[in-house]
Amino acid sequence: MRKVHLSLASEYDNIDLVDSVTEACLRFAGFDETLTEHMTLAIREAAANAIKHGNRQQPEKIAEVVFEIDDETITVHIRDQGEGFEVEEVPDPLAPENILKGAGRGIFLMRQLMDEVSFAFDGGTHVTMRKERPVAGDQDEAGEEE
Amino acid sequence: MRKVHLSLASEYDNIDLVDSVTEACLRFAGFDETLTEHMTLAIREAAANAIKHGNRQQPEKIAEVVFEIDDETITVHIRDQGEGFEVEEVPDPLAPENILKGAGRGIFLMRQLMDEVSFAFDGGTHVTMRKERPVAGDQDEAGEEE
Amino acid sequence: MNVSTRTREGVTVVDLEGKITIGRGDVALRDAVNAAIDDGSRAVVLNFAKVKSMDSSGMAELGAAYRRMDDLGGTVALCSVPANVTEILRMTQIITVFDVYPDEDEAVAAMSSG
Amino acid sequence: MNVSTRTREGVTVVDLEGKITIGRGDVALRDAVNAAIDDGSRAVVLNFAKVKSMDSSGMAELGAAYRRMDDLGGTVALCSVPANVTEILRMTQIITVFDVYPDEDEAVAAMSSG
Ligand SMILES: Nc1ncnc2c1ncn2[C@@H]1O[C@H](COP(=O)(O)OP(=O)(O)O)[C@@H](O)[C@H]1O
Ligand SMILES: Nc1ncnc2c1ncn2[C@@H]1O[C@H](COP(=O)(O)OP(=O)(O)O)[C@@H](O)[C@H]1O
Repeated sequence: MRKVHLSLASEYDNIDLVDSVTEACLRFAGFDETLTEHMTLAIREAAANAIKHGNRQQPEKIAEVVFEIDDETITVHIRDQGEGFEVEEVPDPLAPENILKGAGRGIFLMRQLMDEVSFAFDGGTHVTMRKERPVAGDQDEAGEEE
Repeated sequence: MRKVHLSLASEYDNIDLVDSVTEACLRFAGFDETLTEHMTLAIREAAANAIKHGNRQQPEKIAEVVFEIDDETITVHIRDQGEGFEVEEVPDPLAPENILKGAGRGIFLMRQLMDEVSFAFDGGTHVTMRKERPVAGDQDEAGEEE
Repeated sequence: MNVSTRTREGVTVVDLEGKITIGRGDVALRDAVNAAIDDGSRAVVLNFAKVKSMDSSGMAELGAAYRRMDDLGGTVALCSVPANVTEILRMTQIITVFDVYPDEDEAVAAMSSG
Repeated sequence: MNVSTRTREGVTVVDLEGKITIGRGDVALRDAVNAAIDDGSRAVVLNFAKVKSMDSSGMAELGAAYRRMDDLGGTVALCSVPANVTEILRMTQIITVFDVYPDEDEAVAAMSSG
């Protein structure tokens, strides 16, 4: 059992801490540089949404990021204390009229960069992401290098 | 508010995750490389004691490491589910007869490398360490570099 | 994130360095492009050589910069985009609207003559 | 942690690389010194050039190695210890019991003639 649980005031600067801790967890879990960069982006997008859209940057509201590192999988939970939203209504960022706009790109990136992404709403938005860890032989080495 | 809470099965390999997450937190908090290395060692010593002496490497027992990063201070809590010990009875590792032995060196290093170290016992050992963060100007930059 | 602006042969070159991400990098990018526009520039090259990473907020600012300049009849182009950043910009397809040059010299040559 | 062992002019050189820390590095150090002793070596140089860090378990093994060899009338010395590791070894004073050489050549020269 390995769990890393961040609880953060809803300030953008704290996303740098999410980035750093994400990189630490992913290197330990044996992900290579490219995968680490991609997954760090996916997790940052969810954390940014929690702080921006969910908690509306109210610093007394807490954004949480939880890493569960099992032997085969890493699961990441991102939670806020906001009002939730309709995932189905998020625009398609690849539609020609949206390419130059912002909306939908964050969730699109999460889905592109992780194996599995799901949304739930329980007193706030709860995003769950999963990614399979690289095979065992590599993991130990990478963990040890750290 | 910034809190990073690790919950770990009592296996030595998990100390590498403690190291990585510690480095992530300390860089975010603006500590330079030397201070980061020193504090990482102090925290590793406490985590190793929690796993070895406290939880006796029983993987179902959980070792916890919690970082609280305030604007001025970083506080680290290390907790285990063991039987505790008498801090006063730990031998002095600098006594000539102890220089080549093991005992006492971990706690000695914690005290040398952190500003403040205290021990409490509440259903296990609870080590609390504190260190002042570098001045504000440097912090932001270092946090952003990450 | 550090941003600095130079002029070469009538082309505004904006050097971006670090993370173009929510809260700081995206704002710095917006401010730099807006300042160039306010100074009358209608040809801006964003030099990505030292960009480490970019998130959706950075990309949103990139799109907004393009649109603002386009409305004024000007151009925003990119140069020296690192492979990892190119990959993300391709994923979201935002890169397709920009002229992308392999290096700054080519960008400036193309835009100053254009 | 990687450990490998060579012989130079009758001196056993143990190259240590990585973290000499609880659970792996400390065990690897112990095994390497014990193997050298079992092979009949009475002069071991631990080459620290590539050691990244060390914790109290690593230092405990260092002390144990010294004692075991000392009981047999042999010597364990250190060479090429990086500044950051030297600092920690000084803090706990364990470094005071060892001969410490700036580089491997000096260590081998001193120990093969001794
Ligand atoms: N945690 C959240 N709480 C509330 N609304 C959210 C949350 N995450 C996403 N959203 C909504 O979904 C939309 C799309 O999110 P995203 O794809 O990340 O793009 P962007 O954040 O750039 O708008 C947001 O504009 C917002 O309306
Ligand atoms: N978390 C703990 N639970 C139980 N005993 C502990 C704990 N931490 C330290 N101790 C006791 O204190 C002693 C000294 O610890 P330390 O200075 O770290 O040296 P070492 O771990 O090398 O013995 C240990 O040998 C052990 O008896």
